[in-house]
Amino acid sequence: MSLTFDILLLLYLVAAALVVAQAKDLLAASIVFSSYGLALCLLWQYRGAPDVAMAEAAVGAGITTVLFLVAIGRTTRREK
Amino acid sequence: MEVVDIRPMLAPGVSFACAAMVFLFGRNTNWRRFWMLSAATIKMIVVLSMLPGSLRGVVYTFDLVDFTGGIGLGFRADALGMFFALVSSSLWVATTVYAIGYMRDDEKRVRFFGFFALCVSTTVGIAFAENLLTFFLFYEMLTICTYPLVIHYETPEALSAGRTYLTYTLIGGAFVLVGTVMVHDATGTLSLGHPGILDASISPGRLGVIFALLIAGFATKTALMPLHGWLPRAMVAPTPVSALLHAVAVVKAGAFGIVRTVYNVFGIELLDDLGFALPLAALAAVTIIVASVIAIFQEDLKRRLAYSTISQISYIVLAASMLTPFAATAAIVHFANQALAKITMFFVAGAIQRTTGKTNVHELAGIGHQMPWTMGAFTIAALSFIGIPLFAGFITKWYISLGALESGQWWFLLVMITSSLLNAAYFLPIVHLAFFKPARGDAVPVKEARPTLLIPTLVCAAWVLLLGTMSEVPGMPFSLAEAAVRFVFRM
Amino acid sequence: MIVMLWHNIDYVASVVLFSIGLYVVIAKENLIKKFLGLNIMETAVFAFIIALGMVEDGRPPIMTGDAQGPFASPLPQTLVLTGIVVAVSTTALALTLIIRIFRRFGTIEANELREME
Amino acid sequence: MYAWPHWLALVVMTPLAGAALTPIAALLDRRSPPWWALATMTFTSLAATMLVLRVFAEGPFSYLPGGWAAPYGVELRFDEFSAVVGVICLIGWMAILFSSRYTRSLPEFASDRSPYYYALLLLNLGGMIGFAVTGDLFNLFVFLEILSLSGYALVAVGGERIAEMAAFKYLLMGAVSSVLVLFAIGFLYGMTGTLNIADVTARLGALEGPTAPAAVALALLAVGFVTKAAIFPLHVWLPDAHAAAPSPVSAVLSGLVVKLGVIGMIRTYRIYYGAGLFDLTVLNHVLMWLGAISIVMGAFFAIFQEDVKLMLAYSTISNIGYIIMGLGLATTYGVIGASVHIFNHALIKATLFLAVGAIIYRTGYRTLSDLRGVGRAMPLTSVALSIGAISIVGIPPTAGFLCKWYITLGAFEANQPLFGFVLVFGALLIFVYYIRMVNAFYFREPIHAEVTEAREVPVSMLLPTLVLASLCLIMGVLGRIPLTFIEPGVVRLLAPLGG
Repeated sequence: MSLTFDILLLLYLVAAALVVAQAKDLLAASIVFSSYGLALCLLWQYRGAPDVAMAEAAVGAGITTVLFLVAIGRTTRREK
Repeated sequence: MEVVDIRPMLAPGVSFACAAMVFLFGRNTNWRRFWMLSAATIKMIVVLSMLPGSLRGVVYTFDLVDFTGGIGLGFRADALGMFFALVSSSLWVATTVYAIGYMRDDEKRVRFFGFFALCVSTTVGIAFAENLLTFFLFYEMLTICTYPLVIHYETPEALSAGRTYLTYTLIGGAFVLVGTVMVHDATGTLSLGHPGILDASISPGRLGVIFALLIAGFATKTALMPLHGWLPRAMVAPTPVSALLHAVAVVKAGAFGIVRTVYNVFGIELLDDLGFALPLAALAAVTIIVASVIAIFQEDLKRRLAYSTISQISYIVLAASMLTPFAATAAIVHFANQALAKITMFFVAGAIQRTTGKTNVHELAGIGHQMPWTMGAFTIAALSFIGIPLFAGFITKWYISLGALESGQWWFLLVMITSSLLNAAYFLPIVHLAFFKPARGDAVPVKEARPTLLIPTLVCAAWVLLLGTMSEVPGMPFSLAEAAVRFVFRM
Repeated sequence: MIVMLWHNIDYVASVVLFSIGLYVVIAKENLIKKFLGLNIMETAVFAFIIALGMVEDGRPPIMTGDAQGPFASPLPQTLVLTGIVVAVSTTALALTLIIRIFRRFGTIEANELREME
Repeated sequence: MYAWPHWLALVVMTPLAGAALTPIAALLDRRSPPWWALATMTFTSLAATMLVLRVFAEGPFSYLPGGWAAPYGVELRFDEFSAVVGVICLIGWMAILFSSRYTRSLPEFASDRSPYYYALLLLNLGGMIGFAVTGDLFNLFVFLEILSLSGYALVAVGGERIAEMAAFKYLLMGAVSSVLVLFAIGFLYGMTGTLNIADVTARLGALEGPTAPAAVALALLAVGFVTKAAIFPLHVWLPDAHAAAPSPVSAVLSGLVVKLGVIGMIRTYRIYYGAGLFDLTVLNHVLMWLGAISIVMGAFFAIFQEDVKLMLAYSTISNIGYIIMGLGLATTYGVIGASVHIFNHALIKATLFLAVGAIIYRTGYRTLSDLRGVGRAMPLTSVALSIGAISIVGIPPTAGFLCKWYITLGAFEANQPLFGFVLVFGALLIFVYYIRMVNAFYFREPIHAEVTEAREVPVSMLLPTLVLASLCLIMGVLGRIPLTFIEPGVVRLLAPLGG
């Protein structure tokens, strides 16, 4: 696992987190958050924690995102 | 000789139970009176039953509960406590009778009499407290129980006076509590059964803080200047409550706290070495003079009496802080002398108000012809305060003067003389007005107060005379005071 | 200093992510946004703990007959697994509450809700 | 006697299993959940009694479920502070009994929610018990989350208008503090390679190299647990949450759940005092000041509350301030007083919330002015309330007195007389607002017909209130027992300080 790849992945995580923080559209924020979860999952796979990576993929990126989508659907999409 | 006996606890306990009964059955007039009078008389009987033993030098103790390591609740009837308990419980009987007459038609009688009965049981609790914690507990309960009495009429003025009263006394109580904790921290005990539990091994700075805290805490209730602000305002309360505040319980409890602090917490020798007593004496002397001067200018009779109380109660503090046996005797007997004379005066003021509706001094012209017995009692009390021989107040002043000579502080004598003159200046005009000035308008026929008001007044006035003339008779409370002094000075 | 940071790049990233998450939780008014932020905080902590358990060229700590070390430490991984489950339940509960708040008050902006109280 | 430690596993597992089975019990009989929950807690209490008796007789002991050696396996450890389990069982039992009638009066509490209510309550209690007895940081976190999550849900369960907002606020701050604790656990793991508290302590003590990460972990733990304990200025979630929850839940939350934050602080201290890595004077001073500010601010806000439950909630902040200050004083007296106040305040606050709950149940009002004169209509409940009030002020001979006395003594022992003053004046402020309450309840004329016509509540609500109130008195008179009980634990905790 090359260091470059590590750095790219981590940079992506930070960038995704910033997008989640600043996006006014909650739907977009949730989707970016989902991709953030998948990137984390990838990272942990390389860190020798495949079981945690799987859990994160299923629960963190999957279920959590679905929950957010449902909540946004029932409330409002725009952040004021 | 110490004897384990339940009576020191029984005395406050019984009247607690009776007070509860007043709350429960108070709606029925007869039951209420029954429980009121039982509370007062049973307690007096319990206290009196210990008197013979006490005169023989027996100390009754009873430890209720010991939580841990010197913290507990206990009762102890030593000579000093017995003296205070005797004064307050016997006066209580008189006050109860008077209050029943005075509050006959009041709407909130149940609450009034319930708390009234509670007050005196807490006072006896203070008198018999074995340690500072028990003392503090009853001391705070007294504050709480008197609050509903002060605000009894629930007018805005009364409510505000009540708030002032609570603010002063609760903050004072907090000082006492901090002081108590510091005493425990320093010595590991809180017992009041010794002539001084603190000793010189504790740093003087710390002792100074403890002394300041305890004295400041007790002085708020004693209404020592400059902490007297609540007392004149609390005059909005009904007259029996004023009697309670000024003579029987509240200010007395504060003064008793100071006496306990000086004699039982610090002890004579330690305080003498430290020299803390002199500032206290000076403060008391200033209070005596200044309060008297203010009293002269009060037009309202009850307010004039209030300032007179501030002045008179400070005699106890002054005498206690002189640290000599004669002065100590004066401090203790003054509990009785001040209480009897002052309660007489308040009874008179209340009787006048109830019978004629007059509250101002200048309205009293000629009232001596209308209510001769009542005003006669007032005259006796006034002469006692001025310090005329044969009246109770003379004893106090005599012993304080002896104490002043004993300690070599000649200026105390000056204070005594000045205060006597000032006392004369604010009491004698009233007597003069009452007897030697014609009543304005038509001549009024003799119309005394109703018996329930008059009889307690006369009884108290008679006691003022008795204490003044027969104090040396064996078996009179005077010998109790002497026993207390012997204990304190380890004689 | 730079070298030290370089060697601990995972930790640095975790702390950065954690701060971003904390910022969102504190500064954003939208309740859903707050919870996105909280999730970022949580994942940052997970990443941190996983990085702790990392052994240079370690294998997954899965026991098979002929497995040979070095293994990544199993303990932090179980901790993180639990954490993930907890995080998702917290989120579920929070979002339920948010939906109910929206139904009652018609808004999920914290500042507007404060005014309504 | 090796059967003893199994009780330790049982005391944790029983409520959790009971919670899982509650919905099934509800399927069999719709009205069974409260009784099922009561049965579960009865059994748990039995186990807890055994454990407390044992720790009293023999001192702390541990249990290793699964038989793994300490550093790898899970360790349950029962020491003097774990005895809070006894109080948890007691108050939990009373709260469940109280709930059986009370929940029927809640406005939006449909009967089909009942199984979930009891399941959550059992989960909450089980989480607290687990938190109190766990010997490793992993389970510490797990149980912390169980009790917090169920706590958030319980606040919302009554369904009043304000409850959801309150629950959300509580959830947000609670979740953040949990993450902080997890972060700190990660740090500690990274430095020591173990999660067992005893091992962490030992290895941290032998640590070579920079100590900064340990300090960061300490700061994170302190902030996390202080938030859970609702110390000023991190208390903002508490008043609304405790006031909006149904009264029996308030009793559990205010009496117990916030205390677990304090227990967490004690566990943290155990690690750091034991490791002796660095001087904790700074942290102690911070805690003392925060405690002092909490005492004063909590009491001050309480004075101006009209809503009785809000008043009680603020008074909790004030009293937790006492406990935290006692811990911060780090003297034997101070810490003993603080530890015992954990137990006693739980009893007192539960009494107060149950009594107020009973009054709200009968009258439907909850502000002081609406409840005027209720003391005469509901004498027994009001007596319980008054006993609770004088206990919380700390008037002897009630439960609140001795611990406050000890904390104050601790302040003088630590040469911090200023804090002694704060403690006493805090008690004075508390006194003032309880006087307000008693005054309104007894000495004012009622203004609502509901208040004059109110009767005593049914036995299932009256009994828990009165039992707890009498315990407030008994614990006061027998105050020596908890003090001597906790003392060895405190001495062991403070031993590394050389005191």
